[in-house]
Amino acid sequence: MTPTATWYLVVAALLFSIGGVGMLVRRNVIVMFMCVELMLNAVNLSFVAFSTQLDDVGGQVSVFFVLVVAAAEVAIGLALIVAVFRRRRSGATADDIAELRG
Amino acid sequence: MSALAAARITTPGIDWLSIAPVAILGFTAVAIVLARALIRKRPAAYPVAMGLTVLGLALAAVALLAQWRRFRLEGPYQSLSGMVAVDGFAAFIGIVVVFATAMAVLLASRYLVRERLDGPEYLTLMLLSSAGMVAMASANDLITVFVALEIVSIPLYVLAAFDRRRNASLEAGLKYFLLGAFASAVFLYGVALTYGATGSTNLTLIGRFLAENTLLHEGALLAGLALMLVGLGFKVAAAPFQMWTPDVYEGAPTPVTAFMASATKAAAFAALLRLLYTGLGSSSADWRPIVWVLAVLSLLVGSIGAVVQTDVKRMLAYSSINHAGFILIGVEAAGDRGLAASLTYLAIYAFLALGSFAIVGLVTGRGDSDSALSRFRGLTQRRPALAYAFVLLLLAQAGVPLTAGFVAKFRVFAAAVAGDSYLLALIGMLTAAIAAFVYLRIVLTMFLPVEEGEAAPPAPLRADPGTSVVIVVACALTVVVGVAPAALVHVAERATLLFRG
Amino acid sequence: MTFPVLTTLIILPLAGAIATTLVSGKRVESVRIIGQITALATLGVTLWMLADFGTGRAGYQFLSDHSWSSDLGIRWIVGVDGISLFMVVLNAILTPIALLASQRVEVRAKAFTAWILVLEAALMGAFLSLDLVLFFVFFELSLVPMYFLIAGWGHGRRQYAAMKFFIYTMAGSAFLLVGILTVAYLHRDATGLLTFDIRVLQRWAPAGLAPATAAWLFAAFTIAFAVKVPLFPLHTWLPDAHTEAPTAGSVILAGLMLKLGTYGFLRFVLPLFPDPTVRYAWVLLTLSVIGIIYGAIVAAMQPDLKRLIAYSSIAHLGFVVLGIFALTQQGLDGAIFTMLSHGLTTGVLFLIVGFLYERRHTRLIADFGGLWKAAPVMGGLFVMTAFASVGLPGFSGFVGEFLALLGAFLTHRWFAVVAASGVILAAVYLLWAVQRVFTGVPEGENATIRDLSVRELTCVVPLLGLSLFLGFYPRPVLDRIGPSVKAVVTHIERSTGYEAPSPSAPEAEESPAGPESEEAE
Amino acid sequence: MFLTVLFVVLAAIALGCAIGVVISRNPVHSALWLVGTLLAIAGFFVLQKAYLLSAVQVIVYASAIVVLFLFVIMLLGVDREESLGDPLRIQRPLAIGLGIIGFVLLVGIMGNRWATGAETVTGPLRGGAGGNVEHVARALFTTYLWPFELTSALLVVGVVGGVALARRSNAGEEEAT
Amino acid sequence: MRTLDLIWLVPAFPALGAAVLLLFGKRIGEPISGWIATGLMCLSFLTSIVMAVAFVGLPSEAEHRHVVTVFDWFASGGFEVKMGFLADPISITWILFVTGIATLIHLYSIGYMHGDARFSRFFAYLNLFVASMLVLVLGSSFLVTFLGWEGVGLCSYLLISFWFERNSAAVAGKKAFVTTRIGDFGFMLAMFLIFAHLGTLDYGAAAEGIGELAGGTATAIALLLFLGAVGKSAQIPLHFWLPDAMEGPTPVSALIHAATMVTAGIFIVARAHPFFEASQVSQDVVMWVGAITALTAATVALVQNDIKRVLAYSTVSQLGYMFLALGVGAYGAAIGLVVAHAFFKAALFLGSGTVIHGTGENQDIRTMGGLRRYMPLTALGFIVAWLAIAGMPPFAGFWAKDEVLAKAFFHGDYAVWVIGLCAAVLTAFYMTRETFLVFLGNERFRAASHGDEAHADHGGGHHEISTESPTVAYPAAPKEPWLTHDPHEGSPTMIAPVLVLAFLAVIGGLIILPFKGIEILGHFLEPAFEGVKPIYPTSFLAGFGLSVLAVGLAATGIAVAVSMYRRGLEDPNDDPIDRRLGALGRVFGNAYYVDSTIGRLVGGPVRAFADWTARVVDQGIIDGAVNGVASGVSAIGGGLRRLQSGIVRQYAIVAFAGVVALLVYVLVRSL
Repeated sequence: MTPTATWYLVVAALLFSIGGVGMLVRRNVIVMFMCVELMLNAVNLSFVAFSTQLDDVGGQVSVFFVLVVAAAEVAIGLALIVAVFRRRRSGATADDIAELRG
Repeated sequence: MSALAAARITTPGIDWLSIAPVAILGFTAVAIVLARALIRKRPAAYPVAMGLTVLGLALAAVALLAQWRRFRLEGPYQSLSGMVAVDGFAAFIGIVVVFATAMAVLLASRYLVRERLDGPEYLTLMLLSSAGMVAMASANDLITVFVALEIVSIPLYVLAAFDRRRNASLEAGLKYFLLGAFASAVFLYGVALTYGATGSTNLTLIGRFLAENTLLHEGALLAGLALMLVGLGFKVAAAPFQMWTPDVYEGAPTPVTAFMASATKAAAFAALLRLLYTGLGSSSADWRPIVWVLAVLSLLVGSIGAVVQTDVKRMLAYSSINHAGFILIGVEAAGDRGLAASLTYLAIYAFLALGSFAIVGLVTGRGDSDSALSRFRGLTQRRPALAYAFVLLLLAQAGVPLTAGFVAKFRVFAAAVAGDSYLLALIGMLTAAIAAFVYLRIVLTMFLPVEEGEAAPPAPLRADPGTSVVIVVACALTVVVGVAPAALVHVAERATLLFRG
Repeated sequence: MTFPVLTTLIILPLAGAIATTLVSGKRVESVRIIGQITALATLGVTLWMLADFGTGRAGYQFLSDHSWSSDLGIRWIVGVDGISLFMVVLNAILTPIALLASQRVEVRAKAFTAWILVLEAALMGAFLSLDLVLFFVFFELSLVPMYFLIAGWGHGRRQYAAMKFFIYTMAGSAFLLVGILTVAYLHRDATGLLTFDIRVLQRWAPAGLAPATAAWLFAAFTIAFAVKVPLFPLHTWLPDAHTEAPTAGSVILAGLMLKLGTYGFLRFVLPLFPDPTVRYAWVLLTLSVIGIIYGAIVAAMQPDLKRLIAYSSIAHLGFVVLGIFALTQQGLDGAIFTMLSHGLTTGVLFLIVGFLYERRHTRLIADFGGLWKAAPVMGGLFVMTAFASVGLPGFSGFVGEFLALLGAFLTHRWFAVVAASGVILAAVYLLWAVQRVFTGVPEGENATIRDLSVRELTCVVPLLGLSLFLGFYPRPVLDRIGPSVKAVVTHIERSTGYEAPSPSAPEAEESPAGPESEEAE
Repeated sequence: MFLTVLFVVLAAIALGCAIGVVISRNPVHSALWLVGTLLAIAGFFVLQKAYLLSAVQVIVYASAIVVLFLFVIMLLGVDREESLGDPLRIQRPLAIGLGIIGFVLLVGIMGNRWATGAETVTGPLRGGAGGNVEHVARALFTTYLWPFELTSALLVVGVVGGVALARRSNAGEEEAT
Repeated sequence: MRTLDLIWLVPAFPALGAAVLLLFGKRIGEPISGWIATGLMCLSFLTSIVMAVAFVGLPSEAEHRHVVTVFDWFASGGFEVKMGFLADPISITWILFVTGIATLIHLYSIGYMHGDARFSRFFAYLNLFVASMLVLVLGSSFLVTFLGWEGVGLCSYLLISFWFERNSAAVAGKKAFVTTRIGDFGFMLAMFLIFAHLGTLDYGAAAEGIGELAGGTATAIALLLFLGAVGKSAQIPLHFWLPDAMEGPTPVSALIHAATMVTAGIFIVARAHPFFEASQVSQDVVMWVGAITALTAATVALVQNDIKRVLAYSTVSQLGYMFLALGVGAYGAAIGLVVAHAFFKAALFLGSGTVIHGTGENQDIRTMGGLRRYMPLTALGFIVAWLAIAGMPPFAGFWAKDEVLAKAFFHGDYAVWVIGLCAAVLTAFYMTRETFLVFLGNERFRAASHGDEAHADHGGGHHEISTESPTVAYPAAPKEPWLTHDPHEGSPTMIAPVLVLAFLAVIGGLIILPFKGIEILGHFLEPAFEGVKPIYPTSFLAGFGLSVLAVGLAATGIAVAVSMYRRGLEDPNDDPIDRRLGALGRVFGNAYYVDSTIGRLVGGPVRAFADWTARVVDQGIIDGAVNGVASGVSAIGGGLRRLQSGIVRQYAIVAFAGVVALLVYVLVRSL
């Protein structure tokens, strides 16, 4: 019994779900963002699994782009978080950023 | 490999024209960064950046027109190993995007100075975002779409938060970012599943694969499709992925909001349309119900949600959701007619939104913080021209005949009916009536005189040249397209014909 | 090419409206003069058209047909026939009168004048369009000026009323647009030609549409027009809109805009969907009869004079719908005639109420009393108009209502019987109103009220005179309506198994021993 | 068999650490858990012979990105522990419920037929000349040239955006100087 | 061109007068406008005579009907109506007495309306009224008749509420119009039926087609037309407007009651008699309604104290006779009574008008008495008319009424005949009562104390404003007499018409003598009622016996009344008849409570229902539903707004839920 692509994909799906749930239940913005990274990693895992299964290089190349995008996103995202929270009391959560509503 | 080989044979190296618009915009952005770095005197940097921006946009427009000319003669084609589709659709959306960008830049021209924001960086980000949009319109590969989507989105996160002195702006940026990242991840997962289901990320190849093979188990494909729709639905502000829209539209600097409503919507819809029509055209029976539901939800949420709002920017945000629903009606029609209808709608909504937000920006005034409905009270008396321009744009958004808005809606409904989606068209019309309530509420407020003894709302700003141009152009287009829709409709029709060739 | 007289009728008021906006807002007099000249010029062109109109011909006249947007299949087709002719004429007559009656509008007189002219243009367009989309364009467009007239120059709860008016009718027309598109695209699917030309579609639709489809489309069109008419129970926007509208707005709203609904039935519903029309006529007849009785009952209890007249409009329009769905020559003739006549008489009623409001700043019946003594001319004219509105022979109202009832009686006897009792009720509520407002001894402000001025008389007298003239000599109108109506009836007969009764041949049938015999005994 | 065991172990690490990310009350701990997941995924890559990606994963993700995270956490001092309860009462059960349903749905939809696509559309992964690196590189610079070029724009965005956001001084103050 | 082609001139003259006076009346002013109206009326009368002569002069073999088409009125499909006038015996008879009496009433009005603020307007209305009536009788089709029919209704409204400052007058006018409108409803339906079955509304053409009608249809048409007639002619159950119509100026009462409006019902039944002939049921209905009305109205008249009200109920009663005759099929007798009644009732009304005028607007007979000394000529006219209406030979009333009763008897309708006789007795009684209380007996009109002269001025515009309903409650004590000077006789223009009419009431009988060979009217009318089975007395003796019986009974009625009112009233508050009748008197006095019941119904449940419809149904339910939709939308909007909490995680969960929902769809789809 060797792990087939499906195994990886199921793990990826689970990882994606965990990331998604984490995004919904956490209030710390940085942790929420980490959860997004979890989701992206689940995607990467899926890409690679598909790539192996289909014997196609496209999947692996895609992972590169995901990585690059993730890096850019992290850079901007964290900059944004810094900009937002710099002036707030420490311990402010995502729920506190709710002036715009209704 | 064969595609690449073919490309090498017909045009050795890279077909520069196909990527010229994106390249021009991107290089302009880089040029601004360089200029910013090289010019010592800070105040001088802004005019230079502005000049470069205008130049870049003009060149991009020229390049897009050149594209248009070329494939009108030679037919649509693909380049860069099938990553870029050079066709009427891309050029049409590209022109809309460049136009919207130019307008948004005009809106911002004075705004940046007024709000003492960093002009060159703002312009750089806007140009980059715009470049991403143009790339997205012509992207023929899901990975390219994804990358372009991020090029579009990431600058927008920053732009939304650009006015860092205002918490609202920062909050808008953060919210947009968090939800955007979330949506991107979902979209990407959809791409991955689609890749697994079809073996490729290239839309043409996906389409070919699906046309040639009958999938016994299309679950993966459908799941991928659904997740991609979520991601793009988020970008176009379709319900139930619209939640960010009112907050972000309200909090972001008004020119950015205008840009998001007009250009981003167009680009995201371009990606959505190309995905659905090129890649999954053959399985329209699968995605039409999804789009149907998204359309209905957007229509309802957009119109009903706006009813209880008291802030004009929020109202327009909800109306933007409503408009997304209308465009989705065209998408749902699944055919050339639907495509043309969506394109027409996007083009028309672009200038309606730009004009509307331009006016809101003036009324909101310095600081860009308070766009409450009460500020519009008595505007017809204080600033009749401004008020009547807004009336025109609002009526157009409501779909009153002889304005561009009617043409847009008519086109979409015609497509829906031609595609037998009668109920959808009907729901659309009914929500248009609800939405009309919202627009008319604004109109009424403007007509409501300020009672004596009552504190008059702060006076709107004097219209600067840039904003004036935007308003005048928007109003002119509203009337011209409304009265003589033939030209625009015809071009959209042509763009559709030049879609797959 | 001949002179495009109908296009001129649409463009001319629009041009006038633009011209007024170019004048400085402070020069109110010039604005008024420009507005009035435009309206009169339009009237002139209309009368010229009327004189040139070929009596006895059924088809469209003065046609002009140009492509507007070929990709969308929309064409600029305008033409006039007996069905639309008098609506156009009425529009041309009421607009200058509405302007004249609004001389006292001082606030933003420029915009007011412009909106009235835009309204005239839109209504002209709606009545003249032979392209479904073009019709829809004008149908919807007419909402805008009316909306602004109500919201800008209305009374009391004008914002609410204007909004209700706009949204309600817009929701109604949602069905219309979808219906229009469906017909056109089904036609395209069947023939390959995308067109909204009513002349083409009405040749195809009766046989080309599947029965169920036709029924749905019939429903869609009907809802839209029923809101506009308005038919019970879709009527509640009307009293609010009327009550809060400025006088000119009320006059045009009642005189013309409501007629868009009934006109829509005549022009589009009957020719396009003859089969469902015949099959479901009873639904509309029922609603119209309810409207007649209900409108009258509710009108009687209104404390506000303008509201009372508004409800009376519901009753009158009920007669129109009754006549239309009688599907007989007499019924349709009567319906069209009533459309014209209601425009004249209700116009006068609204005008006089408006003049009253200008004097007393109230419309509540309870605030008035004895005005006939204080202002004999006004009182006399109002009473006279009330009788015209009640449907007294000798006034135009009678001709229309009688024919409508007669037509309905021929095909749907019991509907007509019930509807005819509306004639009694009309007398009750109008005369009761007259009693409370005009009779008795005037007290307080009522005693010193001014009688009608020459300007006001100029507004009122032509309409009433016309009503009287047409009451005694309706032939000129009926002769022009007749052929077109006949064509419609024949069209329905040809497309369905329906046969309009021709009562000249005595028929032997079961004897209807009416319930009236009980009354007589 | 060895591969299976390895897979199970890596899966356990990846998922366990992922759960750790979600449930750690301290963001620093979350970041450390994240590293665990990232490394496990790098392991998965190795298992599937995606050696280049595995290396990139470790370098870019596990080191650069996580360090960035930690840096920001420290900078902002948001390393305070989150309270246990959720002020939005239905949020947590709903989220978990939706997450589970979502996962079940995904698995239910795909079953064991996830990859139904055509094989080797872009290019082969195995065989041919060169190893994994060459295959990937070749695809990257031919087929995926355009998105590759586009990423440059992304990087510019990252730079400009970062600068625009993070610069402490405002434009207004600049004008003053 | 034949003379009869000019018959349209008959209504044209008064119509012209109406138009001129309406437009320029104010400028022309008193008294010229009155003279213009009277002159034109007189012209119309003269034209009528010319027409009558021309008509009689028609060769005997010629058809006795002549239609003049003025213009085409209606044309819609197969429905065509011409504005045409029909000259035939019926219409000629009518126009003669209508124009004649109207001329006299016009003349009278010049004096009566002297000083009224709206003098010219009054004459305009009068002219219009007569013109409408003439159109009604001359119309060549049902629809033209209907035009006049409604015109009469309009004018009755205008004239009854002429003094609209008085609320009671305004209410009475409205009541008259609305009530008769109920009849018009029947008329309209009848026209629809006729057109639906015969394809025409022309009298001639319709009459020809009657044979083909099913019996039921003919009955329906006849009964619907009769409903119209009941409304116009104030028969039970639509009689209650007529007594209230007394609110109008007295000449109007004379005009409405005597000559015009109320006879319209008789006219239409006579005109449409083929329909009635075709349906026995309808004839019976007509007969019984007439008989019952004749009796009940007479009982009500017994105890009325208003000089005009007595006459009003008497009119209703007399009209009942006429319908009785029509129902029996004695059209000639009915028309004879119409003519005779026109003369004496006009005389009575004008006389009473003079009395009212001369006693300072007093209308209560209990506070009159002995007036013959002050207004002898009027008294003479009134007394002659009284004898006529009471059925004393040889006055016109006798001949006419006797003829009606005889026809009923010989037709075999004995029950009806008995009712008629009873009514005759009562008529004799109450008319005698009125005459004695007004002109004979003691003087009761003088004010107890001097000083209050306010009421004694002349002319219009001084009428009291009262808000009470015109219906007079019974029993009600008379107002204190207020006259401080002697009553005076009317002006010559007022006296002359009364005397002329009285004279006509005397000699009018000549044209309706029931003797073979000299029954002028009957003979004249014959061609119009071709095909109607004539009713002949079984023997001369039987006829004579009946007449004797009738006269005897009438004389008894007179005698009883004389015995009661010989000396007038000792105390105005104590009328012997009230004492004798007791509770019955209250029933009579309140007109069987019909009016008050209807009033209470309309004021109570009907109004409550209408109010409920307007408030609850319309505003509450229907408009409530509309506003409910609006507030429903707002409520949903509010819900969306709450959902839009500003918290990112919540936004994300909505999106996530969307994702899950889509996956559900995918699962279902891919199964």
